[in-house]
This record gives sequence, structure tokens and C-alpha cells, in this order.
Amino acid sequence: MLDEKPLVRVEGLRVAFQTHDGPVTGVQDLSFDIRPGECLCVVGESGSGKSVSALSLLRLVEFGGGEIAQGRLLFQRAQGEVDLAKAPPAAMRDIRGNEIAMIFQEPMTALNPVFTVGEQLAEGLIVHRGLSRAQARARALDLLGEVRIPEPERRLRQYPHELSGGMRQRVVIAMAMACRPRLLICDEPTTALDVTIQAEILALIDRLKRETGMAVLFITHDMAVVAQMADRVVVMFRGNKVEEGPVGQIFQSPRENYTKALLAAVPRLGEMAGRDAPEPMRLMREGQVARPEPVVPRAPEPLLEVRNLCTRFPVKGGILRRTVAQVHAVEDVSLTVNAGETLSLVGESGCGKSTTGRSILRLVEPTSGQVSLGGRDILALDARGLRKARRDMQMIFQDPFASLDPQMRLLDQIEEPMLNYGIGNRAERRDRIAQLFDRVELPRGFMRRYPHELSGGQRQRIAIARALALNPRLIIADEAVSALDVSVQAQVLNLLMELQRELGISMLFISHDIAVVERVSHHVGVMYLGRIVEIGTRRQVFEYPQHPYTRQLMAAVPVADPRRRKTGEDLRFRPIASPIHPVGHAPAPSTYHEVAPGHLVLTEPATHG
Amino acid sequence: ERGSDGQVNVIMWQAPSTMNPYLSAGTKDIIAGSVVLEPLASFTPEGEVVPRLAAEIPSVENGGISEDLKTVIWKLQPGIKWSDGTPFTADDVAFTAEYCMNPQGGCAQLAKFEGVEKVEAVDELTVRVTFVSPRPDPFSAFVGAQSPILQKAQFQNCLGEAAPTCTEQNFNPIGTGAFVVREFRTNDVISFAANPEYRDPAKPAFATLLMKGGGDAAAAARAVLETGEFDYAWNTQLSPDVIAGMEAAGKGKNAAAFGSLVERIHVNLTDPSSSLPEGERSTIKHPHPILTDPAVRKALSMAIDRQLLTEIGYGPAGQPTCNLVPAPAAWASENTECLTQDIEAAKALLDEAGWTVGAGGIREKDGKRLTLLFQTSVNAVRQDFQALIKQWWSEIGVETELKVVDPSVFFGGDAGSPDTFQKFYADVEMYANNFEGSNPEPYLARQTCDKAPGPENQWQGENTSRYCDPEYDRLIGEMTQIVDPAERGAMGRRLNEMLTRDSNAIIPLVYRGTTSAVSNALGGVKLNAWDSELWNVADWHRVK
Amino acid sequence: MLSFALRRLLLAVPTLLFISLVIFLLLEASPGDPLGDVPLTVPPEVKERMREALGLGQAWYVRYALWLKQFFWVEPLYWFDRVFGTGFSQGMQRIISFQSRSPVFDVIAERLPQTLTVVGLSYLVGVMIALPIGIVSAYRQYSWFDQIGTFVSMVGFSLPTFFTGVVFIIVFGIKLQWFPSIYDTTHRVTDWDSFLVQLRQMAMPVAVLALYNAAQISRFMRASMLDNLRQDYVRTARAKGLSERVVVLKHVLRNSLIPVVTVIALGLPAVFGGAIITEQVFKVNGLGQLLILAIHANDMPMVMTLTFIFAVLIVSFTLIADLLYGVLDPRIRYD
Amino acid sequence: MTDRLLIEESAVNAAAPGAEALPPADPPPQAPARSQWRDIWRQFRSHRGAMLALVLFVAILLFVAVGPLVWTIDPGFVDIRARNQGFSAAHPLGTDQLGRDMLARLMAGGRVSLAVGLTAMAVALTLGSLIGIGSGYFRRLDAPLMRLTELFLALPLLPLLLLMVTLFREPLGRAMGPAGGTFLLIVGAIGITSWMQTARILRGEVLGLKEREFILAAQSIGTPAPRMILRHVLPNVISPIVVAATLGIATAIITESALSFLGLGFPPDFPTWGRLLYDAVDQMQIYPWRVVLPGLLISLTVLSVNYIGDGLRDAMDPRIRGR
Ligand SMILES: Nc1ncnc2c1ncn2[C@@H]1O[C@H](COP(=O)(O)OP(=O)(O)OP(=O)(O)O)[C@@H](O)[C@H]1O
Ligand SMILES: Nc1ncnc2c1ncn2[C@@H]1O[C@H](COP(=O)(O)OP(=O)(O)OP(=O)(O)O)[C@@H](O)[C@H]1O
Ligand SMILES: [Mg+2]
Ligand SMILES: [Mg+2]
Ligand code: NI
Repeated sequence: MLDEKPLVRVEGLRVAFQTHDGPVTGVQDLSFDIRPGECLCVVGESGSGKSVSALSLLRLVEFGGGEIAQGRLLFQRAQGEVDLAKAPPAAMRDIRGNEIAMIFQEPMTALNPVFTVGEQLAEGLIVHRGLSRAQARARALDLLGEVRIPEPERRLRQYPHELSGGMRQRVVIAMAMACRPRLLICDEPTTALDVTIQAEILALIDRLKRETGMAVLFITHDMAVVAQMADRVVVMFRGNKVEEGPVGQIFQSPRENYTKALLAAVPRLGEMAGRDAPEPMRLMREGQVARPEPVVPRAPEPLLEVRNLCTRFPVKGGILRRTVAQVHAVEDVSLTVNAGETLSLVGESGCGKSTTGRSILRLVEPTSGQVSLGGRDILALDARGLRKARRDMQMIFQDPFASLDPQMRLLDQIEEPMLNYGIGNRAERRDRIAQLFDRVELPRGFMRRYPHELSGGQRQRIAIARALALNPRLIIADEAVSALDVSVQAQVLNLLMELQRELGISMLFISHDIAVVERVSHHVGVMYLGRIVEIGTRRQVFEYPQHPYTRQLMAAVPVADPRRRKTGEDLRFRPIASPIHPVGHAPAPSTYHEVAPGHLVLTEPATHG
Repeated sequence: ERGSDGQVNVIMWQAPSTMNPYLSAGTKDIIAGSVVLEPLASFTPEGEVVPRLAAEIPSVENGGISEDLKTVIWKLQPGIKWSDGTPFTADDVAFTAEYCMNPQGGCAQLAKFEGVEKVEAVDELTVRVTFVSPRPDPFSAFVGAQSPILQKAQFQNCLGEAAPTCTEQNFNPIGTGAFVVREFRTNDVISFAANPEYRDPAKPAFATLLMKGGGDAAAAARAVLETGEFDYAWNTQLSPDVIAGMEAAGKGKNAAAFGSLVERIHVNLTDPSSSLPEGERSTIKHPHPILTDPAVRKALSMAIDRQLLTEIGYGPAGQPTCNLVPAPAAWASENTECLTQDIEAAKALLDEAGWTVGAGGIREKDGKRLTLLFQTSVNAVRQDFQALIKQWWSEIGVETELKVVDPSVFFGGDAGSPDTFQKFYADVEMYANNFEGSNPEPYLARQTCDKAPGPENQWQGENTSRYCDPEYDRLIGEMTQIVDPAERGAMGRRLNEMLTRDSNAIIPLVYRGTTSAVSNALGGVKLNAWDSELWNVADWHRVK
Repeated sequence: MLSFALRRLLLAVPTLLFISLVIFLLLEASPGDPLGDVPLTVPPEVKERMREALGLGQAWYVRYALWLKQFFWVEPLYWFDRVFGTGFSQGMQRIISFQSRSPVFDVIAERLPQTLTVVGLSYLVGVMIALPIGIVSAYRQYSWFDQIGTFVSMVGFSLPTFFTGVVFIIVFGIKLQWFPSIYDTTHRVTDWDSFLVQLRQMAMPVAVLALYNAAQISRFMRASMLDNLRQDYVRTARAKGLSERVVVLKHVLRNSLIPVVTVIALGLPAVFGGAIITEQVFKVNGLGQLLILAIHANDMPMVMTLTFIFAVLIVSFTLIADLLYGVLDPRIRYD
Repeated sequence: MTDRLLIEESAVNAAAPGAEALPPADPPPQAPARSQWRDIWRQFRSHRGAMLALVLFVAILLFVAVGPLVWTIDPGFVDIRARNQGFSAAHPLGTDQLGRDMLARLMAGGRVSLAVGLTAMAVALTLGSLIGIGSGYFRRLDAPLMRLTELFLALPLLPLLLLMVTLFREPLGRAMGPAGGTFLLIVGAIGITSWMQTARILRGEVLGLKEREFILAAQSIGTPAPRMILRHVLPNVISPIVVAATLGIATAIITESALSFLGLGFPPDFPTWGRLLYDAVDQMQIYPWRVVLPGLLISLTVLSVNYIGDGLRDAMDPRIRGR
């Protein structure tokens, strides 16, 4: 396999962007090869030029204001070798989607909102394969099956917004694989997915690679995924390649300091075994060493108490638009968050984690249940009271870019909550903003920037600063770090923990990254189909998982070690059950068995396994 | 020969909405109706009465008019047929009177039948009209295009309340005229065809007549004078240089006919001030603070250059005038004193009357400034007049504020609107008016004290100046008794002068003709301002 | 979606009734008198008689109720009779115009064809030139095409039709003699030649109106396209190897049409309402001219009926726009 | 084995090996602190069309504002001997049919037209935005406000305007002086009869915007509705507003002249561009300049506003500003 001619040879690639402050170089002097049937992983921190390199291969940078300033992109076609950097547009159109396909980083925006999934899938097939509509449809159906989307028949007729984030990502993957490209570029394909589905997708790509000899360029920040997927690894740093080598070599004997640091910073499941309190993450850089103190709350008394929370979304239909069915997004959930402690919620995509968080804040109206924060009944408040109550509880949203107003300067965005509650005068607010910038370790000079001028990690820190501006007692962090690369992730988590330690803030931490959850939580709840199936202290849940779903989740977590790869056979894939029930449906209350003090496991109804 | 000249195209930019002149008093509708329906007698362009369906014009001499002036006998021409072939009889004439005089009908031409006691068919061809009181001038009912004869057979089910529902009849009346309606589209197009039963077998020369509505005066004139698409355009009142430019294309001419239309300024003799309570503004109760001074009114009139106004606004279609009644000749006063503008004399007059020049060149007296609000309807010529007059008045120290009102409101007579010409919530206002037929008496009679609009008569009435002179009222009362035409004329001239020269309650400006554009290819047109313009459409023919 | 439409239709009934009441009161309150056109020579007493003959003696609510009955009961019955030859509407008073004393609906039926052909066609032409101009202008933002397109459309929009129409007449009607300056509403298309005549007489009014409409729609189209061309899904479409044409005309266009649909749908009732000034300039006596004449003549029944028909159209077209929204953008939910 | 070791090693929470050799995480910010407005201005300046348009617009403003101070002929002065003149030293742009100076009339007319155009557009935009955003944002207001919009779309304009004159001309004239009263009346009349399209379009945009997450985020930090609309919604729907504004000015200038034919406009001795244009149409063949000049000024104004709007929209969008 290795002596085959490379499918792609990138030589001395340099990409420049024309910006207002002059040209900016996105990638500099980058060279690498990919052979057929090989998976090349590109890793590196945010903004290091990974996406730009991938886009250059399809010559899509040009549409984003970039330009391939130098270098050759040689691609082996049936007709012979072509330089993609100079190929005419017609040839490029023939290659795109057909011989080289790409899975984009943001699944939310990569799909056209006004066409059905089926149409978007069929398009490429019709153009490149000359299939009829019916044939293309049949093929699209197969593809959806391949990416393990439940009920593919129905999905074909659905629109992107009708799918959950994870499903959308899988549609994008199916689209890229539609024409069986010879090179598949995956730009962070699994960031939005929970571990079980991530494992399925990775297995699928791996199988295609093996079966069809497809080459894969895999971009990710998740070292565990790299370990699972890669044949060879390219490490990038600020637009340059710093190291390249086979996966084993990179993981066992990294030569460059950057690579070493990167590897070392990766949290690994199980490393907290035996410890009670959460501890800060390892950091990559010197001068950023966190105090190695575990986070031990001083007074673990309950701050947030949620009892029998239910949130249902109506599904309307019929002539009179009556509610014909309901999405039982959150079903009889009870949990308690102590002051100064962190409760994490984990579970697969669409199981109701975000909805739980939003219901507590009443950003969606819960159907029933009780929520009390520091003794105040949140659900009984009127609009004015609610606004007051929100001062004490803040949310960090799943997608930092989407949750920041693109038209507003960072300064104003952070000032806004203080303005809303009339805190301080102008000068005092400015002081506080400056302090917050220091706190989240952003240079004060960034204050006048706009969200799109920051990297993903920086944006996330702005979201955190905004949440902190009011000195809340509770922060709900919804996937606050999943989009971040290892180094930034560590910084952000450490920041949160430090704040928790200093200010006694409580946190409801929502994540699908089990390794991170292990690192930060005091307590952990595992959700499935709207219910908490298991809840307890971190040690109880991680070290003695009881519920079958919890066990499955743990098993699916990838390990950052190329020698301990999981194969598809290790994972038992099963279709996801639907949370939609007819209107009259009254689900049984959740009954728990207390296996140990504070460690509850769902017994009735049997939701899983 | 009948029908040999093909089609004649007439454009009426105000489109006719009905063919029945008894249901609409609009000139456009009367003109359209006159193509089909005919009266017993018509007015000539000179204002004389000539027989149409009547065999002769009744007079005391030929016994047609009784000695006591209370009955008129009309003799009809024998052998006339309706366009459906049935004979035209005296019954139809009597029916027409019944039709219009029906109290439920809302007849628009009721005024024509004013004072008529009854109309009877004496025999097949004789009609007797009986008046309530002696009538020196009996030529109103059945004379002129406003009161033509309807066919009894067609309209007998359309009396009273049913009148407006007879759409078919109102749009396609059977007539005795030169043409019959082929298709009627309200406010749009009417197509006519030559009447096969028309009394003169050689007429009309045209086989069809198309009457198109819509657009504006300029477009209508353009269609005749520049593109030649049409042969005749009604009411092409445009500024003289525009007309001259269009005529230069050599396709036709703009012709004018003079009737009795006079553009004038009414001076409000009562106080329109908005500080008065509603219902008392512009009523006799409160005299006007400045305009009751005759010197001021006179000065206003003297400052105007009527010659120039005519030249700019109407060209050949106008004549400067000092009279409210410019015609017929017997009634037209010799009053020409106002025709020369005299600013200096006007100033002197005001000085003499104690109006001294104050701040900003505006005259004042006893704390009252000579400031006037001058209103008129929206109309390009009137706005030019306003601008000119404003300037002249400013030269004699009178400040003028201008105001314009939408014509449909200004002339709309809505008692609820403050902007009608009758309410006259302004100091001076300008508009034009005329009288019908050739007897100005009723016209002058509308300037008496009791005809002043006010809340008690729902602001109807035409004495908009609120002119009130007992002497005038007395003379009007006397006039009804006078029979001798010469004496009547002299009396009329006296009344006219009272209103204009003596009191300046009304300041006449321009004697206006009605203008129409006529293609060079159209012959036989005789413009007529006293009757329908198409009164002689039967004589029209193509000029090769 | 269907249920949404039904619900909105049901809601439309009270809305329209309310609108009709407001229009009636507005017409009632606004100054003017149906006898405004009557020459001043007609004495006031006669005018008073005429006014009573028009039924104006009654209180406003009686007349409103009568109008409602005529509009919703008598007229439908009449047309039913016309179609099926029955006689239900015998002896019932239809809505009669003050001006012409003829049934309002007959006049409207007479006017509808020319309005629809001229104004409707111009709107169609306008939309058909506006969309490509908007699309290309946005795709090639700040190119020569865009600059010229912007220039022409802004000038086209800022010059009123009473001006452009006359310029057209002078140039093409008088100087070049290509087209007639007066529209013949009685013209019937029977063969090829008469069709050509029809085309020639429609050319100028359609061109003038189309220019005006296109100017406005193309601006909105361009703005909307610009917003959408920057979206991520465009990149995805390109990555599939679709040609630029498909990317722009399918993916971007469909998204950009969403706001433009509102503009187009809002403009459609105006098609039925006619283009008052253009109809006037070219003597196309359509509904616009009818309405303006009726207003000037204070022809209450005519104005009321026409306006109400427009109201019905407006309500239905906003509903259609809302439904189209849903068709074009599946994210929009109806609840 | 190695695996195990790695964990042990890392668990000490120290900096990772090799970290000392790495450069600091964030490069110090190079861009100096910028003010938002200066930034927008800078971007605006780089938009050639917009700058040109701005210069033109300012020139037009100066023409109508300062012009009359330099060219002091009274626009209403009738010099009957000098009527219908062509370009000359005494009357650089000729005279009209009454011998009034065209240059002076264009300057005076521009004052009125621009004032009316800009204010009426502002009124219509404000109303349209308020109602459009209100109904898009507040679900409860949606139905009533949209029905209101339909009502206004359905109302016959002419009778409405006539009614307004009847009701308000005198009271307003008394309170503000005739010119002021008329101005208010006209601006009001145009404003309340031309906001509907803007409202409908904005409602659609807001409906879409409301689904965006940053609106939810703003809610969670307790942003009250007015601030939400002002700070978050409005700036994000600027694009259709800009288009509506441009088209609105043109319509308002023309509508003003149409109003004067209802007697609703300014007194007849008050020239405005729209009226100058209308009055000259009949004489277009004889005196073409009299139509061309006001037509040109209206078009130039609308064009310049359009380009300024374009530039402003680009400048206001931080995502394109970088380019
Ligand atoms: N359209 C653009 N205009 C200007 N600069 C750009 C543009 N796109 C990317 N860049 C710059 O190019 C560099 C590389 O960006 P790229 O998107 O490849 O990062 P990445 O490695 O994919 O990061 P992430 O993990 O956050 O996706 C960054 O510094 C970014 O600022
Ligand atoms: N506004 C809504 N209307 C209808 N259904 C909704 C709505 N929001 C969420 N849901 C449904 O509720 C369920 C739970 O959604 P939620 O967003 O809470 O999932 P999650 O656990 O946060 O998933 P992820 O990991 O993908 O973020 C899903 O089935 C989703 O389809
Ligand atoms: Mg990237
Ligand atoms: Mg979520
Ligand atoms: Ni299980």
C-alpha cells in the first residue's frame, strides 16, 4: 500500500487572504502526500490553517476571499495528474463532489435550509453519475442507511431544521460520500456528535477506506479520534506544518515540543479514578500553570433543586391545528445542584440535555415540575420576577458564534447584562468589563472587536465573560467546550473551575465529551430519551456504572492511543428510540433504585437495553 | 351621402358616463346624449333659437306663445321617426316632461322645467306647455341639448324611482338624432352608427362615430393636432404656447366658441375668520373686517391686468372682461373701465381710504393689515393667475396667501367640508361660471341676499360674495314682470354693473371661450357654446 | 399548511367586514358630494332632489347594511342567475353607480380585461426583468452590469410615470409614429393582424409600467441575494461540483426569494387596482381610471365596491404570500 | 504500559512537557483600539460609489440650503417680460411661463422636496419598522398588527387624504403657521400611507431572526424587549430597511407633488421639484429643460441616497468590513 503513487501531492502551498489590514497568510509552505486507502489526520490548534488547507484542495478558498498564492496541488486523475491550483473551473466542477468530497465543519449552516435532505443528497449524484431522479433517490436512501440515520425513508422528505444536530452532521457526511470520492476531506466531522454515534461514523469511514481504497484527509482537534482513525498525522501550528509521521510514531515518540504538549494536554477517560473532587486540566504552555488544587466546595448545600421536570413540545396537525402528538424532550427529571459544585449531564444527541438546561432558565416553558433556585420558585415567577431571577443564573450556549450578536462589539455584548440590571455607572461598567477580560485571559485590546474576528475559543471565552458579568450563582454550561481544541478547552475549563473555587459558583455542565466530564464534575447524571437513567457522584457513576446505557456510553469513548483501536464489532449499534408520543400518552413516573447513598439508577420504566 | 365618409373619432378626455342627460348634468354626458337625442329647438352659436324637431319657433306673432305669456304651443315637424322606425309624436314630448318632473326621479334638468305647470299633447304633432306664471322667455324646456325628447315607448317603465335602474335604456336611448348607439361603455368608449331613419337621407356623412374618453386635455389635443389619431377633441383648454406648438404640426386647429363663461374673483363680504364659532364663519352676521371697505375692493380690481391674464392663460380662447354677463349682446354692458391696469391709482385710492403702508410694505389701518387668503381649485391656469394677482396686489401693499382645493371638493358642495366654494372660508376666491340658454335672468337672480350660502340653507346658494343690496333684490323682483327684450337687457346691464363695477363684490377677469381641437380633415364643425358642441354632428363630413 | 390557510381564511371574514366598515365610514366622512360634477348652473333645490334620488337621505348605517346585503347577497344571486338562467335575484336592487346609474359590477366586468392585460402583463414583464437584473447585480456586485442596472433602476423609479409616459408618447407616438398614443379598449383580437395591433397598442403602457415595477423589485432582489450569497450552504453546494448557474439559480435564489415574494405579492393587488396614472396617460380605461373617476365624482357605491374588492385581494394575497413563505422556507411554522 | 505512564505523568497537573519552548498562546493584538463609528466611516470611505454619492448629496444639500443665500432672486417673483427665457446671465437656468427664475425655483423647490422626502421617508420607515418588528417579534401582536397593515393597504388613499385635509389643515395651520402645518400634514399623510410594505418585509425578516440563538442568549441575560429590538433585531435587518429608505425618498418626493393636486400640498406659490416637473410636462416639447432639470435633481438625489445606503449597509456589516 505504501509504495503506491500518492493520490494527492501538496507542495509548498501558501494561501493568502486580502483583509482590510493588508494580506494575511492562512497557510504557509505546506507540503504533504496522501496515498489511496490512507487516512491522513491533520491536527493543530484553532486557527492553525487546517480548514484553509482543506478548502484549498477544492479551490473553495477563492469564494471566501482567499487566494492560492503559491504551491502546487497535484491530484492523480484517470486522465493523468492535474494541478488543482491551476485547473480550469470546468475541470474543478467535475472533480468537486465526484473525486474529492468534503465534510464541512459547521453542520448547522452547511445545509441549505429550503431543500429537503433527499434533494440535496441527490443533486451531486445526478450531476456526476448521470442518475435519474428515481435512481438518485434510491441511492440517497442507501446512503442515509449507511450513516445510520433512523427511518431513512422519512428523513429524505424532511428539511434540515427538522433534524437534530447530530442527524444533520450525518447527512452532510452522506452527501460527501455519495459519489464514492477517491479523496474524502473531513473537517471536524464528529464534533457535534455524541460518542456512540461518533463511533459509528468513524467505523463507517474506516470501512469505506478499507473497502474502496478511498483516501481520507481527516481534520480534528480530538487526539483520541486521531488515534482511532489515522494512518499518518500532520501537526500544524500557525499556518505551518511542524511535524509529520505515522500515527504510532507521533503518539509514542513525538519529536516537536508542540506535539508533545498537545498530546499531554489531552484528557483521558479514567485518569481521575480514585479522586473525589474535580481537578484542573493540564495546560500546554508555561506561565499558564493552574494551581493544582482540586475544587472542593466549602458548603455543599443545595442551590438548585429540580423536581419532576417535564418539557414537551407540541406536534401540531389537523384542520384545527390541534396538538396531535408531543415530543417528550424532558420527562420527569429531578436533580439537585449544590452550591459551589458541578453537576454534569451526559447522554446522546437529542436526549434532552439542552432542553433541561433551557427549561430551568425558562427559556422554554416547562410543562410541569418544580424548579427552585435558592428557595425561590422559578416556575411561579411572572415576567418581571423572572427577569430578576435570571440575574442569578446564566447560561453559556452550545454554539458560541450563534449566541453572539454578529453586529455588536464584544465590549457592548459584555456590558449588556449589566445595563439590563442597571449595575454601576459607565465608568464602573468599563472597569468591570476590563476585569472580566483579564479574568478570561483575553487581551483588553479585543474589546472593540466583533465576534467574527475571534477564533472559536476566544468567542467561547466571551460567552463565559458575559455569563459572569452578573456574578451569577448558577451557570448552565451547554456544551461550552466541545467545539474547542485541546489547549483552549483546557484554558476554558480551568477558568470555570477557578471561578467556581473562588466565587462558589454552581454549574450545570452539559457535555457529550465523557473525558472532560470526568475531569470537571462533582456529580454526574446520565440522560436517555428525556429521563435521567443514572445519577450520582462522579466516582459512583464512572467507577461503578450500573445502567446498561451508561455502560454503553463509557464503552464508546474513544481512547487516545492508536494501539487500542476499537473496531465496528466492538460497538453494538442500535436504532434510536423516538421521544414522540401521542397526546394522551402519560408516561410512567421515573422510579429509581438507590444502589449507594446518592447513587440512583432508573428501574422503571425500562428505557434501554 | 349617408355613411360615405367612414368613421369620425371624437375624444372627450372627461369620459361620458351615461347617455341620458336627465340623469346627469355633466357637460360630457349632455354632449354624448346630443348625438342621439334631440330637443325641439337648439341654440345657434350666436345664441339664437332654431327649430330642430319643431316645425317652427313659437312666438307671440305666430300664435305659438299666448298673450299672457303663460302657454306655449309647439308644432312638431311631421314625418320624423325614431331610430327604431316608430313615428315621433307629441306623446313623446309630453312623456319627457312627465319623466323629468316626476318628484322621485331626481331629474338633473329639473331647472329646465321650472315654472312649468303641465305639458300636454294636443294632437299627434302639437304640444302645449302651460306655465304657472307669465314667462317672458319660455325657451327652457325642450330647448337645447339639456332637455331633449325621450321615446315614451322605451322609457315608460323608467319613471320616478325606476329611472336609475333602467341601465339598458340610459345607455342605449332610442333617438331621432343622426346616430344611434352601437356600444356604450361607461366612462370609456361609445361607438355610434349612422341612424338609418334620420330625417335627412344624405346625412350623416359618417357611417360611424367613435367617442373615446380618458386622459387629459393635453393628451386629447395631442391626439388631434399632433398624431392625427382623432378628428375632434373636446375641451382642450391648454396654455396658448402649448397649443401653438401643437398646431405647428399642421394637422388641425384649436377653435374657440364664446358663450357666457366668465372667470372671476368673488370677494367675501363676510368674515371667514377661524376664530369665529363654526356656523357663524362667512355669514352675514359678521361683516368682513377689511373687504367691506369699497375702496379696498376697487383697488384690488384696479391692480389687475386682465389683458395679460388673458394672454397668458387663454390666448385666443379668452377676452378680458369687466362683466359678469358678457353675452348676449343686449345684456352685455359697455363697462370697459377696468380693462386698464392702474397700480398707481389703486395705491392712491387706498391711501385716501386711510390704508397706510406699514411693516413689510403691507398696508394697514386701525391695526388691521391688508392680508388676504386667496383660494381656488387646482388648475394650472388658475395657479398662474394666482401668482400674477398675488404679485400685483403686493405692489399695492396687499399681502396674499394662496390656497388651492381639489376641484371635486371645491365644487362638491358638501356641507361638511370647509373647503367648498360656497362655504368660502377665505377672503377672495376665483372660479368660472356661466348660464344656460340665452336668458341670464335666473343667473343674476342667484346673487340676491337670500341666495347667500349659510347654515340655514346647508351652504347651498350661489351668492358666494354674500352680496346683499335691497335695491338689487328689488330690481330682480321687478325684472320678472318685464317682457320687452330691450328693456330686459338694459335692466340686466344695470344689475351686472351693480355687482361688478359699482360694488366690486365680483371682480370679473376673463370672458372664456370653450375650446376644442378640430382636425383639418374634418369639415362642417360649428363650435357652439350655447348648446352641445356636437349639435350639428349630422353636418360633419370628411375633407379630402 | 392547509389548516393554516383555512384558519386564516376564517379569520379573514371578520377582518374584511371590519375593513369594509372602516372604508365605508372613511368615504362617508371624507368631504365631497356625488353631485360635485353637476354644473353650477343647476340650482340647489334641484341638487337636493337629485341627492335624495340617490338614496342619500338615509342614515349611514342603513346604507351600509344595504350595501352589505347587495354585495354579499344580491350580487352573487344575480351572477348565479346569469350562469344558470334562474330568477332568484328578480326585483332585487343591485349596486348602482351614482355616476352612470348602471350596476357597478357590470362596469367592473367591462374594465377587468384591459386592466388585466395591460397592468398584469406589465407586472409580469417587470418581475421577469427585475429578477435577472437583481440576481446578476448581486452576483457581480459592483461590476459594470451592477452599476448600470442600479443606475437605470433608480432613475426608472425616481421618475414618475406621468413623465416617462409622456416622453414615450412624444418619442414613439409622435416622432417615430411606431405606436398609437391612445389605447383602443374596443379592439378585438381575431387574427394575426389584429393581434399585432393589440401588441402595438400595449407596447408603451406595458413598457412604462414594467420599468417602474422592475426598478423596485430588482432592488429588493439584489439586497436579498447579497445577504444569501455569503452563507455557508453556498460553499457546500459548490463542493458538490454544481455549476455556478445551479448554485446561484437554485440554492441562492430560492432562499433570496423569501423576502422578495412579499414585495411581489403585495404588488399584485395593485395589478387589479390598475395603475392609475399610466392608465390615464395612455387612455387605457381600466379599473384604476374607474376608481379615480369614481372618487372624484364621489360615486360612493362604486368606490366602496372597488375598494372592498381590492381589500379582498389584498387580504388574499397577503395570505398567499404567507403560504408561499412556508413553501419557500420550511423553517417557518404556522402556529 | 506507556498509556498508564502517560496518565501518571499528566496527573500532576503541571505544564505539559515541551511547553516551555512554545510561543505564548495569543499573539498580542496588533490592531489599535478602534471606535465603532470611526471604523464604519473608514469602511464607508473605501466604498468609492458611496463616497461619490455622499459628495453629490452634500452638494445637492448645499445647493438648496446655501444656494438661496447666494442667488437671491425671489422664486415667486413674476417678471412677466422675461417669461419663457432660455439660459442667460440674468437667469442661468432660464425662466418659466410667468418669468420666474428657474434657478431660484429649483433651489426653493429642493428645500421643500428634500425636507418632505427625507422626513416622510423617516416617518414611514419608523412606522414600518415599529409595526413590522413589533408584529414579527411579539407573537401576540402579530395578528392584530398584520390585520392593521392589511387595513391600511386596503384603504382608498384619496378619500383618506382628503379627509385628513378637512380634519387637520386648519387646526395645524393655526398651531404651526400655514407652511409648518402643511409640512406636518404632508409628511404625516405620506408617512401613514406608505409604511405597509416595509412593515411586511421586516416582519418576515424578524420572524426568521427570532429563531437565531443570540436572541435567546440575549433573553437569558435579561435583556428587556425594547433594548432587544434596538440593539439586536434592528441592526440585523438593516439591509431591507436601506432599500426601503431609498425607494421611500423617491416615492415621497413624487407623492408630495401628487398631493398638491388634491389641494393637500403646499400653497401653489411654493415650488417643489415634483410640482415643477409635473407643471412642465405639458410643455415638454417646447421647453424641455423645465422637465429635465427637476427630473434630474430628483433622480440624482435618489441615486445618491441609494449609493449612500449601499455603502452604509456594507460598512455596518462587520463581516464584510474586514475585506
Ligand atoms: N475568509 C478569511 N478571511 C481572513 N482570514 C481568514 C479567512 N478564513 C480563514 N482565515 C484565517 O486563516 C487562518 C486559518 O484558518 P482555518 O479556518 O484554516 O483554521 P482551522 O485550523 O480550521 O481552525 P479551527 O480549528 O478553529 O477550525 C486563521 O488565522 C484565520 O484567521
Ligand atoms: N423547539 C423545539 N420544538 C420541537 N422539538 C424540539 C424543540 N427543541 C428540541 N426539540 C426536541 O427535543 C428533543 C431534545 O432536544 P435537545 O436539544 O434538548 O437535545 P440535546 O440533548 O441537547 O442534544 P444535542 O446533544 O444534540 O445538543 C429532541 O428530540 C428535539 O428534536
Ligand atoms: Mg476549521
Ligand atoms: Mg444540545
Ligand atoms: Ni442498552
